Amino acid sequence: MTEIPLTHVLILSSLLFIIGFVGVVVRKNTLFMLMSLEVMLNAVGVAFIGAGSVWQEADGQIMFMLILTLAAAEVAVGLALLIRMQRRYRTLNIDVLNQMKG
Amino acid sequence: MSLLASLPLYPLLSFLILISFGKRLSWVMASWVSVGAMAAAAFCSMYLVHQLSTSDTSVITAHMWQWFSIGNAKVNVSFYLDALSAVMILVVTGVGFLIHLFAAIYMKSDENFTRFMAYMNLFIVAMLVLVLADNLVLLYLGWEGVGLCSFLLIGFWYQEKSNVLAARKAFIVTRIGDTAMAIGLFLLFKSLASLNIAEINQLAQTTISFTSNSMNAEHSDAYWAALLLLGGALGKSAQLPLQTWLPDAMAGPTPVSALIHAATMVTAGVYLIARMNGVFLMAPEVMNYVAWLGGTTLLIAGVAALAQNDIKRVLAYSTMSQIGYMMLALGAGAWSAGVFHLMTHAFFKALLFLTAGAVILALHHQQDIFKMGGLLKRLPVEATLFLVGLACLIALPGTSGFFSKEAIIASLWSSPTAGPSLWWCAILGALLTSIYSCRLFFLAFLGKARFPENLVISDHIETNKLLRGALFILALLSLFGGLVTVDLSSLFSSYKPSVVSSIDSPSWLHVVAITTPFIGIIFSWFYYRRYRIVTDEPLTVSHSAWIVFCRNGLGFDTLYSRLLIKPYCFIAKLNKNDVFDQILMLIAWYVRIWRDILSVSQSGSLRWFAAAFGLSLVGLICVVIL
Amino acid sequence: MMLTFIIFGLLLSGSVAWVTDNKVFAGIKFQAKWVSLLSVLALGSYFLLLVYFSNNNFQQLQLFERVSWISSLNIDYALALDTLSITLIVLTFILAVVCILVSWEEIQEKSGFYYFNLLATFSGVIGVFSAVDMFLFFFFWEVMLIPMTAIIAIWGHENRYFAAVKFFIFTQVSSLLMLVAIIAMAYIHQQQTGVMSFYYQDWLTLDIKIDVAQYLMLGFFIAFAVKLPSVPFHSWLPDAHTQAPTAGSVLLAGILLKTGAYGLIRFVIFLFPQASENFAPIAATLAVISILYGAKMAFAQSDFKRLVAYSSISHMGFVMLAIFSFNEIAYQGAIVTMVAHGLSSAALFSLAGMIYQRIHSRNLDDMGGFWQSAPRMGGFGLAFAAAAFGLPGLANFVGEFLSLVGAFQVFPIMVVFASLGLIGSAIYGMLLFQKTFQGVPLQQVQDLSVREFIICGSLLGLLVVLGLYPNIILGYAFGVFA
Amino acid sequence: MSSLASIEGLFYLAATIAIVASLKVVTGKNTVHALLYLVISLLAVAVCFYLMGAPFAAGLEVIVYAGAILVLFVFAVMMFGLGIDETHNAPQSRGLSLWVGPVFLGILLLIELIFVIGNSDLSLQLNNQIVDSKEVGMLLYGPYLLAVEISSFLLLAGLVAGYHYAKPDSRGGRL
Amino acid sequence: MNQVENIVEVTVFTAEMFVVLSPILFLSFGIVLALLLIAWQRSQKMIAVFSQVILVFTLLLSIHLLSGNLLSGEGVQITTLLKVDQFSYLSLSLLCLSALAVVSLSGQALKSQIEVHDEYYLLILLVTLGAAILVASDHFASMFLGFELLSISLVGLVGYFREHKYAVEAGFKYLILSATASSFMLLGIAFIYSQTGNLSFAVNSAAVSWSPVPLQLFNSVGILLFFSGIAFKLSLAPFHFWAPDVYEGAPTPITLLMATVSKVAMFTVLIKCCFSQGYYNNEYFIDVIIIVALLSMFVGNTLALKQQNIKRLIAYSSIAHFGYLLIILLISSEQSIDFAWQSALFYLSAYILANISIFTIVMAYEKELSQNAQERDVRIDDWQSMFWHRRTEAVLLIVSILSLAGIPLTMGFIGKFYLLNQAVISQSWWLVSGLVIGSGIGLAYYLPIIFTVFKPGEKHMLKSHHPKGVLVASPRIFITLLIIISFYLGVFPDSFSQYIM
Repeated sequence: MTEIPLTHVLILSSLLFIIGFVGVVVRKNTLFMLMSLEVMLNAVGVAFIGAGSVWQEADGQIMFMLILTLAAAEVAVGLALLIRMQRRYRTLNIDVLNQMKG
Repeated sequence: MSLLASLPLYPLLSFLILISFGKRLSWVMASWVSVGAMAAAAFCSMYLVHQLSTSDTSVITAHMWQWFSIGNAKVNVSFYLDALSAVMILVVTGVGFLIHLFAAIYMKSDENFTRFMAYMNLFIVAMLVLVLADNLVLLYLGWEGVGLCSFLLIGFWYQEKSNVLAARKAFIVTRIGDTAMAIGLFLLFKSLASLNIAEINQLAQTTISFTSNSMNAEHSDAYWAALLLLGGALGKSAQLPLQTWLPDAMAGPTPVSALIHAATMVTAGVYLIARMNGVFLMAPEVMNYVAWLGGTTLLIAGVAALAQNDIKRVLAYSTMSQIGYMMLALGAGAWSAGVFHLMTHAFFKALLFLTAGAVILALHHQQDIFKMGGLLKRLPVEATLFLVGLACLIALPGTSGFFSKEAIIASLWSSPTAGPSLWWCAILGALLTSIYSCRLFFLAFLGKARFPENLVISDHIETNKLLRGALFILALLSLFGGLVTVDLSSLFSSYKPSVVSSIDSPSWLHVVAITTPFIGIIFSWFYYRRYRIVTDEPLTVSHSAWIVFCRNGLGFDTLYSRLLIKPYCFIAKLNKNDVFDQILMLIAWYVRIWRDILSVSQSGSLRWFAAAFGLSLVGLICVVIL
Repeated sequence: MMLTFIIFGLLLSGSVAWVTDNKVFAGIKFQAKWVSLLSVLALGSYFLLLVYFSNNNFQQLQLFERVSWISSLNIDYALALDTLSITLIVLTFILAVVCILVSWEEIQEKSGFYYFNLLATFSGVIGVFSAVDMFLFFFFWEVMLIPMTAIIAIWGHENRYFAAVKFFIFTQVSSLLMLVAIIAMAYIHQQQTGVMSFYYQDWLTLDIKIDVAQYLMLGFFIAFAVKLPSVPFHSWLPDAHTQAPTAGSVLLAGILLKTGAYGLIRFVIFLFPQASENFAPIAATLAVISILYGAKMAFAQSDFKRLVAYSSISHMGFVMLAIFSFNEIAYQGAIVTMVAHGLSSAALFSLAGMIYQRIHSRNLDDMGGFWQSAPRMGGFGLAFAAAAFGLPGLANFVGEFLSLVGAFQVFPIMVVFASLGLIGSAIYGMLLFQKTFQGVPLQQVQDLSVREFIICGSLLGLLVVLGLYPNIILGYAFGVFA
Repeated sequence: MSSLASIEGLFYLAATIAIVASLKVVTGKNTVHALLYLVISLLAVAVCFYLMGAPFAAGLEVIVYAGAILVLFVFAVMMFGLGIDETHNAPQSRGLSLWVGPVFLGILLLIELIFVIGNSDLSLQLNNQIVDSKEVGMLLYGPYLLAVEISSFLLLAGLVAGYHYAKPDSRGGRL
Repeated sequence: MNQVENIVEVTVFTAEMFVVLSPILFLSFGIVLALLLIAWQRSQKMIAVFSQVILVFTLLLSIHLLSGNLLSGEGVQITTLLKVDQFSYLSLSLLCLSALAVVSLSGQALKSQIEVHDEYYLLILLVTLGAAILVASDHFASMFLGFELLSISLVGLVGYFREHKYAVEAGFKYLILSATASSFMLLGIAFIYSQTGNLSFAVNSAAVSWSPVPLQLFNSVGILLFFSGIAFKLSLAPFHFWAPDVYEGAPTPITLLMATVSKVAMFTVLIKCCFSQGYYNNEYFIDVIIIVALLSMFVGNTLALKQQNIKRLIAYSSIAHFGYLLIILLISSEQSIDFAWQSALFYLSAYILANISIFTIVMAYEKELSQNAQERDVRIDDWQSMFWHRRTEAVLLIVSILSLAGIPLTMGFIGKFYLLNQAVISQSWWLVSGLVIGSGIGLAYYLPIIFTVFKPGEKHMLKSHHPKGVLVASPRIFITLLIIISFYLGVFPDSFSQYIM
């Protein structure tokens, strides 16, 4: 009965997604990168929930939960690495991490 | 094994012996082997000719084995002796024998004596194969063989650069002719489906497709075939435009010049045309070309001979002009006259060369006639012999040269393919001949001795008998060789009736022809007075541009080197490292460029990687959308 | 079974030679070369006996083995012989002996592995000449390359790595094209008969639409034209020949180039008669260009081996011209030229090797006047140069003459141009001979040793015999085309 | 009717809030502020979930995402004093030049996505039948049982890896 | 309610399912046991042996299942998430083999560290589990979970030597980028789901085939996004940028792990997805595949030129190899699916074998380097004159390089031959030409390696060491075994391809 078309949900999710992606690309601070990743994942969650409610199935929500799990694991590892980096380089600037090239 | 088949074997055997034992053979051994082999060959060939003349069959053949077969046409290694080849083998073996004899003494002191004799023998083998071959491929074998031998012998003293170059030049220039000839063979085979000489001569008359020009081409196959064969002939016998190698070929030892570049090899072209008369008769235009080429060559050579200082070069140019006469004869359809002149010329030119050789030897390898003079007193015998030779060359009446040359000149006027203009050429040539002969004789033998007085004329007592023996025989031959008139007219078929014309020759021709040499002699008697009389004013070699131009063979060498050699070398050097290779290497270069570009993209910056991810997605989505 | 025995016998004896070179056998010197020489001789004679006593004339392909190999794609291990392949295999054995003899002194270190590679190459070549399953053919075609490349890369001269890579890449890429064509053929066979087949005889029965056949033929043609080589794919050859050790050059020029010609005859012509006939003018033009271009390039070189390499290009041009003129005479010429060029180029390369061993240079400017100190070598040098520019009486002349006569029936004008190659060959041949053996003697070299004399002598003997009595080959190998 | 309208209105409102908040996250200078914005956007998204008929998901979003994961962030930030983004006032990151490229790229990508979504005229409407936690549970512990197991392994992996990175350097270990 | 009903009857685990799933179950139990073991006693040797044992058993189980007739035909569906057939278990056994190799190679790489490395083995097992789930998955959810399990644990491994100078960098690069990639992939899955309303591989094909074109466009973009995630893991150009850096930064055995296990698993699941969903009918997708394949062939081969560091070189060459492998996806019809599988598996096994062999050598040299107190990667010129001093290793190296280059006598050639067959049959001439040119360029860096091995020179390495491990009873025998296998399968591929069929 609600008149929210799926396209709008998808557009919303892609908007959020792109914002997150731009964040990943543009931010030099590792912490912000991780946050942007969270934004991206969250956006995907929106899409899933929307689709799920279109098809009246719980699969969408389950996928969202799985994504949640992923997010948790990823953040755990990511933060650990970030701490490691902080210890090692005394900075979070991602651009110091470009010794390997060619 | 028939006698004919065994004919080339003697020199071949001696060649093998000499090559395999090499320096280990003493001079005596070596000369016995080689000269003995030649003697055997000469004897055997005389016997064969005797057989031929007595037996009723006009032809003796000897079939060895089948070489290979082109399609259905068989190419055999088999010999074919008729009157024409009989004359040739007589000349080759006979004169060859004498020259071997001479050479054995002449080259005695050379360290590579055996090698020299071996080459000479090998040459005789090749020459015999050439003249005896019953098919063109075998003839081509001999043809190339003599070429190779001449190359080896010109470059015999291979340590001087000039000799090496002369040898290379000789080989390559003749090779050009040979290639033309080879193409001629292809054409002949294509149109006549055979390479057997007798068959071809016979088929050429009968096959219509061969002689008639097909509608699209304006020339018949016969025309092209004859032309191409002519190319071969021109190359071998140093006619225009391939004549330039012969003068340089004088770099070889004198016997070589006598044997190869006077008596035998250079006349192979004449032999070829005479052999293939069947084909040539089918192409009158070509015969006309032959005549004209011969005529021009004899004039040019005569002019060039007038300006030479080197005794051998004079003789070389005279050889060219004499062969020009032969060509003229062939072109005029006077086959037997041409061949006759070939024979006589072989005799007296060999004589001249050998005598010159003796003189040169006596003067310790002095060849410049301006450094000779007054030798008449010093070397009377050689002088007389030389005089005899010159007499034949000038064709004073009674000498062999007289008969042959007269026969040629007589046949010219009325010939449908020659004509008066060429007759005048011949006369003019005769005039030139006598003039340069006189000049040569005056300079060399009369006048003041211009070589250092203290130079002792070396006089090998022990060998001179042999040496002079050979010369004497040659002298006799060249004096009286003209009496044995060879009439080969039975061999040669006559013109197509279409081209036969009846120009009757006026009566005064003979008078003019006979008197011409005397006019020349008288003229030069006065003109070259300075050379003749003993005076004290020094004799200077004139360096006027005209003289030098003539001396260099009328600038053909420079012309060719400008036109052909320089460009070829230039292109070759220009493209020394292979343009195709460069092009293919461009690909590698291109890939390398790409590698550098791409490796820039591997900047190692994480943010760039993420951006690249998005970028590539943008691109791919574009692909999907579009 | 016998053929397999020969192929793998070579490989096996190669490995034996390798083993014998090991420290364990350090006591005995020169094990490896003896092993390989003897085995090659033995297997060669075995092969001759095999052919001689087999009860059929090999006019048609005579099947020896056919065992299923890769059943999922219906690929067999199938070997067969006919007179053409027999001729070439015999040539291979002859040159094998030559190769081993020329490397007798030259290869001192790592000789065991060297001889292994040598013999491996031979077995690969013999496989190529006898395989009738196309996959197997390709297999051998590639296998033959690997040890060859190793020979160039390990025992070659200063610039060997580049040369080896170039050689390998050229042949590899081109042969991949061929592989694609092969697969396509098999697939077509599947479409027509329902079953995939790589068997040569099966393919002969296929009828392929001409437009498809064009492309497939091109796939084969390029591979073989690179191997032949023909302009413009030739540029690997000068480097490879120049950089390879003597035996390597002999092998390349003598045998490997022939595999290209063999492929052209057996596959391009026989499988795609129509397509290749349409293609003939282009191929013939390429051939003529190769003849002239090779001759010209040879003249420009100052490196002995490079010169000979370019001359090979020119000679193989004659073969290609002959092959593509669809004419029995020309085919005969092609075969004779193949054999003759195999012998003469082998001879010239071994001569180059001998000179290199004496003066340690391949540069013609460092040579000159060797005749004075080494007359025997000079004589042979002259003879081989003469063979190179096709002196009648030596084998090359017969081949080139027949090729040209045959081709003249079809492409008169092109043959006229091709004949200019005769002049060119004379020029570079004379250049080679005179620069090496004539002129002012720069240094004294010692004359041929007995071993070298045997090599040169036997090669020259073969050349002369074939030159004066070519029917040995003509009568035999020609049956294929009848 | 109005209520329905209000539902939609609410949805779009929440959506805008989420977008703006996430923009602030991405552009923020101060880490803590950024985190708070992230929380806000998550909450807004949770509202969207609710309106899209997924109350359970909305709850999870609030509890787990905003509650747990972000707390992890905050914890890290507090613990290691990463309060302010020191890269932000690093000289090379001054000005918009840094932003132009990526933003352009993002816009491009966005345009494409929206184009695709728009052209694909999905005539599908969300219907507000609520997919409640029971269904989710049935499905989750029915067919998706293995998924649960696997995700436990996933968490384990994250745990181990995190532990490995986070544990103090081994003394005397060379390299 | 009846929905619930059928859910219930779906969830029933039959005994058959347990049997079929046993390798994966065993693996996961093994992981739990490993945890317990660690809790009980921390001993590196023990855990190493234990994990090897687990892998061996998993391998044996899967082989046993393959030999049995349970998997014959369609394969077995296990709930909605997993579906195993012979192909998936074949690749599973390949995975176990390579994991085994990695574990046995790791032995001496870890010696350089003092602490006890139990989590290392744990993570490797987890990676293997993720890979196993991937190859077995028949559902986007399980596929995504396997994907993440793989990547998260790989992140742990990539930066494993924390103090190593590149560890953090490699770890971060891998973490961030793979997270980005997986979120893109998820977005794609969301698109697909929102259009088809189903997350299972099997069903969607119908939905796609009838859907009108604009929908298909939308769907294709979804597929593309989904594909981009996998392409990232397969490091296909243009998603390849991370690969060389991460490969270089990671510990050498882990590089091998990434080059083999993760790639093989990813490719298997890609094939599964594409074939069961019939993407080969979707012309948009075909275009994308062709472009990506061509790019990968070209970029991989080109960048590998002049590359001195072995690990980077392997990274680039593997980019190219998976570019070749994409040919598999372009099958013309359902009939050729089996043949496509066969070709893919053959090529993959050739690839795995070659990589394992190369890394065996690399480890041996790395060990010596560390003994000479040089902490750096092995460079190509370290291998100079190997052939004359360490014959067997050199031969192994040469064989595997040739196999990578696809030269006959080696497995790689047969694999390439299969691929070419595929390409010709599906008449994708672009890819054929790409393959030809690519392998042409490839030779330009494969051959120099071989030549370096042949180069004469002093043996600058003191004594030859070989990796230790349970599998490697005696290194020489192990190496010789590898040589023999690669030759044997290169000459008699039937013996293996029969087995695949």
